[in-house]
Amino acid sequence: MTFDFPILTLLILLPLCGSLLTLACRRSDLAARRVALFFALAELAVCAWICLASLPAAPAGAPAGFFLFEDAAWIERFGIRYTLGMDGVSLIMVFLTAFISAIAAVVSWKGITERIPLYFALLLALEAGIQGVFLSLDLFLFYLFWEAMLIPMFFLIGIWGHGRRIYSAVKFFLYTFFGSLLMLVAIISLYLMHGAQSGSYTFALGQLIHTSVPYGIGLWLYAAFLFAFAIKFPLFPLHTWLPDAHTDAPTAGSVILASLLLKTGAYALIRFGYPLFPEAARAFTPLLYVSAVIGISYGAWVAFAQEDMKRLVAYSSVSHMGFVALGIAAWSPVALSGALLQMVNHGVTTGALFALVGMLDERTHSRELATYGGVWGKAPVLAFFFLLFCMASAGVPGLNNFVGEFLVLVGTFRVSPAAAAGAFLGIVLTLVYTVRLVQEILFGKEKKPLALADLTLREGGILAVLAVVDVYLGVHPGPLLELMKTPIALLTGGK
Amino acid sequence: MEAILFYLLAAVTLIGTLCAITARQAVRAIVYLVTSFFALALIFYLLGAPLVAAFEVIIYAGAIMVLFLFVIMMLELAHPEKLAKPRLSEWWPALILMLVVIGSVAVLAAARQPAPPAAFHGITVREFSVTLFKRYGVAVEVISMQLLFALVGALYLGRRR
Amino acid sequence: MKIYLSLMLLFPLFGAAISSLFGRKLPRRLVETIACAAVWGSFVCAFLAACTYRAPEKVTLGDWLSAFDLLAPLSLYLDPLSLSLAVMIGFVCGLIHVYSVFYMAKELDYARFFALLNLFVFAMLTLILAENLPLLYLGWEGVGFCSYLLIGFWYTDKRNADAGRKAFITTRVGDTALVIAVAWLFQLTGSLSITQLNGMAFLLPGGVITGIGLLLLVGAMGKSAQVPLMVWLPDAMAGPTPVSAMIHAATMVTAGVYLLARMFPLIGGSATVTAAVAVTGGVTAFYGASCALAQRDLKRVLAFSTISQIGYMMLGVGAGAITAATFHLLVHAFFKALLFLGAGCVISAMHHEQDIFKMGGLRRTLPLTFWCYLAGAACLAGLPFTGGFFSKDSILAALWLKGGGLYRGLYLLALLTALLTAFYSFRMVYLVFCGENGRPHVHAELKAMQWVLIPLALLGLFGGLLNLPDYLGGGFLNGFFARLSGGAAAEASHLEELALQGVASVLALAGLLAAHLRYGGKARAQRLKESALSSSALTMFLLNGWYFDRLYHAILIRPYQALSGVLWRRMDEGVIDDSLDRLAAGLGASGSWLGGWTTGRISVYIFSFAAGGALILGYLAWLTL
Amino acid sequence: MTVPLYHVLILAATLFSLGLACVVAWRANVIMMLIGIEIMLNAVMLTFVGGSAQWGIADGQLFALMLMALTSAEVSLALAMVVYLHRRKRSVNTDDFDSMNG
Repeated sequence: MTFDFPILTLLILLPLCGSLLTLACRRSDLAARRVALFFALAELAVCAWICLASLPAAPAGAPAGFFLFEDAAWIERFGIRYTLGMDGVSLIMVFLTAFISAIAAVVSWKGITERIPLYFALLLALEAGIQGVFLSLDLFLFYLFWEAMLIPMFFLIGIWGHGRRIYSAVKFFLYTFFGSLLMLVAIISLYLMHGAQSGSYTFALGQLIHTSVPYGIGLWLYAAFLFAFAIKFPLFPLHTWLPDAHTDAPTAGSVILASLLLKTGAYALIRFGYPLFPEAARAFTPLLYVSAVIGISYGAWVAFAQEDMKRLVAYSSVSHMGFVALGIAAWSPVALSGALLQMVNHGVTTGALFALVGMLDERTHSRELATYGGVWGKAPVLAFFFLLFCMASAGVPGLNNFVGEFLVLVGTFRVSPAAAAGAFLGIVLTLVYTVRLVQEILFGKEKKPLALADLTLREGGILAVLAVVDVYLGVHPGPLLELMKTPIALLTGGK
Repeated sequence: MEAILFYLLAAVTLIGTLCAITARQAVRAIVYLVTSFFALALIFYLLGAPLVAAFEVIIYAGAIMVLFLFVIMMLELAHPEKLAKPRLSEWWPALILMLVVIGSVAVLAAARQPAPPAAFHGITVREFSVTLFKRYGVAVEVISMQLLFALVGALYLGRRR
Repeated sequence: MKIYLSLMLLFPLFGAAISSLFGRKLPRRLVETIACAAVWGSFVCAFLAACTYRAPEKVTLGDWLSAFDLLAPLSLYLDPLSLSLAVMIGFVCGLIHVYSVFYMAKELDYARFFALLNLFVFAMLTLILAENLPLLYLGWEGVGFCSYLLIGFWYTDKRNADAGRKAFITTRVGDTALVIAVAWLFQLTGSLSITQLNGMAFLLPGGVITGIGLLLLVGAMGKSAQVPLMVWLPDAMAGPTPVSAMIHAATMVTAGVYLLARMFPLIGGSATVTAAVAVTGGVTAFYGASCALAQRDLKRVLAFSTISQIGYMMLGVGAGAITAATFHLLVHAFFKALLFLGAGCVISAMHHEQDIFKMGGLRRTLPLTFWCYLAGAACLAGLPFTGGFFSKDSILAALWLKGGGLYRGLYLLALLTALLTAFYSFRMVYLVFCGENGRPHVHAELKAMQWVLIPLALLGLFGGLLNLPDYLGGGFLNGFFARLSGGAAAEASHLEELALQGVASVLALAGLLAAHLRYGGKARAQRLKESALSSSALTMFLLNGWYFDRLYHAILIRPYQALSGVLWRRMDEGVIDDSLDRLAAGLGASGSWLGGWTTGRISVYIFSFAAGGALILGYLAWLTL
Repeated sequence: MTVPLYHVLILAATLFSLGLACVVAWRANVIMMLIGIEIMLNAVMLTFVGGSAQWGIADGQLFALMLMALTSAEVSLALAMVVYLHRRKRSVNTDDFDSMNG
């Protein structure tokens, strides 16, 4: 049974079409919302179908491990091809993208009151860009999507944000764009190098892998890649765009930023960085370790000092993504599984936390911790979810984050006990700031009377879905681990 | 003989120009300049370009300079007290630039001096015209268009509102 | 067996799920019934499992974590150790659930309470029954989480919530050591299964085992409130009394002891580890007992006594006497739950007054509570022939028999602690129950609550029957645990054993006598008067738990908070972000400086143009030169 | 022709730089600036003619002619503009016309 239907293209085009259609709904805001949600759900349905359909192990011409593959000539003069492929890892990320985007659409159902069609159009365009990043196997195509992703996000922050939104949007854009330009230079040099060696000028990942890069040059090229990815991650000294962007973005923007955009860096490092420059990557491993370990503790530590909920959660992202970086740096099967799992977990949990903070903000128009207190008595359902996601974020076993962190730590300890030992401190520090968050918001007495209604059905629905995913992944991560097994084995050369 | 004449004319040109650019009044400057252009026309003649020499006198010394004179008189700029003469300090950058340009060109031109032509002959008007209309026909057309545009532009700018 | 084990876990889990999800919609009686039924169902399963138990058994319920060679399925392991604890937990928790129904009768947020209580039972049983370390850790953190929320159950008071936070974070420090140990073990052996790891002890080098053992000890310190991570337990008394009884006396705090006992085949091989465990236990036992001497809050007395008693258990483990440690663990669970529940009755009757110097006269108004409480105190003090006497004595005997200077020293320390224990137990009894100046309020719930005490009192008093000394016919536990590695205790001659018990009973009676002299009869009134005055430095020292709280506050918490602010403001926003902002500002400034050349003056443009041309010319000339 | 091309070029360069100096120095008067431009253009014409004489090709002279045509167009427009600007600002000082300021 072969699949001639270009389902991967569909995954990218579906949100893009949705985006255009949403933009066309100038008359009715409700129609715009509905169209956007419809397309987001349709995307999710396609992803679900991919999961459920028993796809053949290897379609013709696909690299090992890929079960969906599309390849077409695009700009032949420069050897640029339209190559998309899906293996277990990208399926997970694509599914996460579709899921979180649908959630984001529902999250911003009420909160956005201006230029609604444009907002939802940008949201869907962003989804299309992210899907492209997760699917493309041609470096040029990848770069295209990588940059395309920035533009909607820039406008989402800049137009619908709060506070110093222009500053934050520009900061976000400049940071990531600077990194990407360095990556572009590296991509082009790699392209030229490969062309000079083999005579065929191509951007295809599958062929560029075989380029023999001199060690010294490889270091530079990998450094450029790593820099671009590390900014997205964000790794320790390159993280300062994140708190600003998160704080000033609209709720759904924060959700997508945390859940998806940060993942593209990690994903790209796994998909492109390591396979293209295995030796250089090994040389950079200590740096990555140090950065990850510092990031874990430092993010947690700084998060503790925050007064703004959103900023606190943003710094917690720095800490959590440190675990992902640690797992990738270890590059052992177990640690890498943990890193991938942690990407999903962080996406779901932190996304949920951002959504919750957004809901609180919508009700009281304050994100200061000092405003809150005793929310448990006022809004028990909200408090229940808040506690659940906080605990998930703190890595309480039985919920999802634990699984990822545990695998990362155990896997890393095997390879480099010293690096893992540094990260263990993060376990304590994470709890410290999480408990502070719970304490200040849920417990204690009301500091001043808050008009705090409990969750509406829509909000409750969002959180319930996320909570179910959280618990499910915490108790039964088997399917995900099974999906990523083959790709990881191929990547690491493990069993 | 011709050489001496050339150097004489060159001296006249340069002195005339120098006087022109340092003149106190715009009208005087124009008069000096006309003198200098006459000398230049003679140099053209010496260099075997009688046609260009003639045009130099007719168009430059005749038409263009007169145009300048008209404008100067029209704007009543002839009075010396109205002219803000450049101060000495403003001449310094100009002088430095001059030295650099002259020096560089001297060095560059000296570097590769072509051998003097074996047999020098002036270019006849016939030869000139054939080249102009045969090889550069299009350029002539373009230039004529340009003159037309200039005409229109000048009319537009000059109309009273 | 599989059905029993899975039901044992599922009952409380479902109870928790129902209470937490629908609890607020369901009628109160139903929620209470479900919660109690869940735990009793769990107990019945444990009991049936005990009846059908033949040999250690491993049951796999499903798949949890499996990534390449890392395998951590949902598998349970039933052996004498876990079985006896499971039965005890089911029974004690069941009783406490029933008690809570009455104790919390006025509480509006009953659904949350029972949901957490049930969830706790689930987590505790998971901890006990887990076959691999990650699953154990799940239970381990699960009980910590429930404890956190239950301590801060009355969250509107900031002090309660803070106490919960303190408990959660302090135990997390220990938990981290546990995770490190797990990671290390996985690195060394590639296995996470407890049974496999225990079987691999001989493969690992001694130094490594010492390291792992010490890490596990730190983990146990956190959970079991051992020095130096014990500061959270006294504060944890901020929770409702049944919670204190269940979590902070009977079950959760003994998890550390259980962990060390469980991993004993692995870590027992290292003399350093056992010595460290024993020293920790000895020091903690003494610390707890000394602090309990000066406490004024009834629940804090019990809390420090719990710390002290767990110290005894650790001593037992350190001496290699797993049976004795477990024996004491079981008996302690009964009598400490009894004491806490009794304290709950007292506090409830005294209008939530917890200061023992303000109580009195309850002997006559609450006779049932008094007698049960007395039984509990006798067990705690180790009066002869109570359960506590036999269990404590078996630990002391094991210490004595282990020999060597260190263990003999610890034995003496433990004896001193036993004396102190007897003293503060009866100090408490005298102050609370004797005298006249109490006006208790006996309500209907209180009467029901008292009945729960009776089975616990009986179990406490006759708990010794579980493991009688050899000269009285031998113990059941000894035989039961005999096949457990490390379970077989060293054999002592009957005479020696009698002598040791004699010493212990003399000390216990001496403590009783001292307490009677100081707090009994007329002296009591005198003490009450003194208590109103300012106390001595020593009393303050003991009352504040040797000022450990202040120490930690000064050396850990304050610097942490201060540094977090510094890191944020100075480091993150100051150095990292500001340098970039400065870079941006610099670029902007240079841009506008360059923009300044755009004066709009033609003369400037012309000059720049000419100068540029001249420069190019000059450069060309320079090239030719 | 007895004069070496070198000397012609030197003359042209001197003439050119005089024109340049005029343009740079006379910022206060547009008319003088335009005069400077004329001088420079004449220098260029001299170069063309000199080259034409050197190699005996008509093209150089031809370009001189074209330059002349171009100049007349330029001058007519420029002077018209000067008149126009003077009418607006009553000034011929170039520094007064700075509306292109960034």
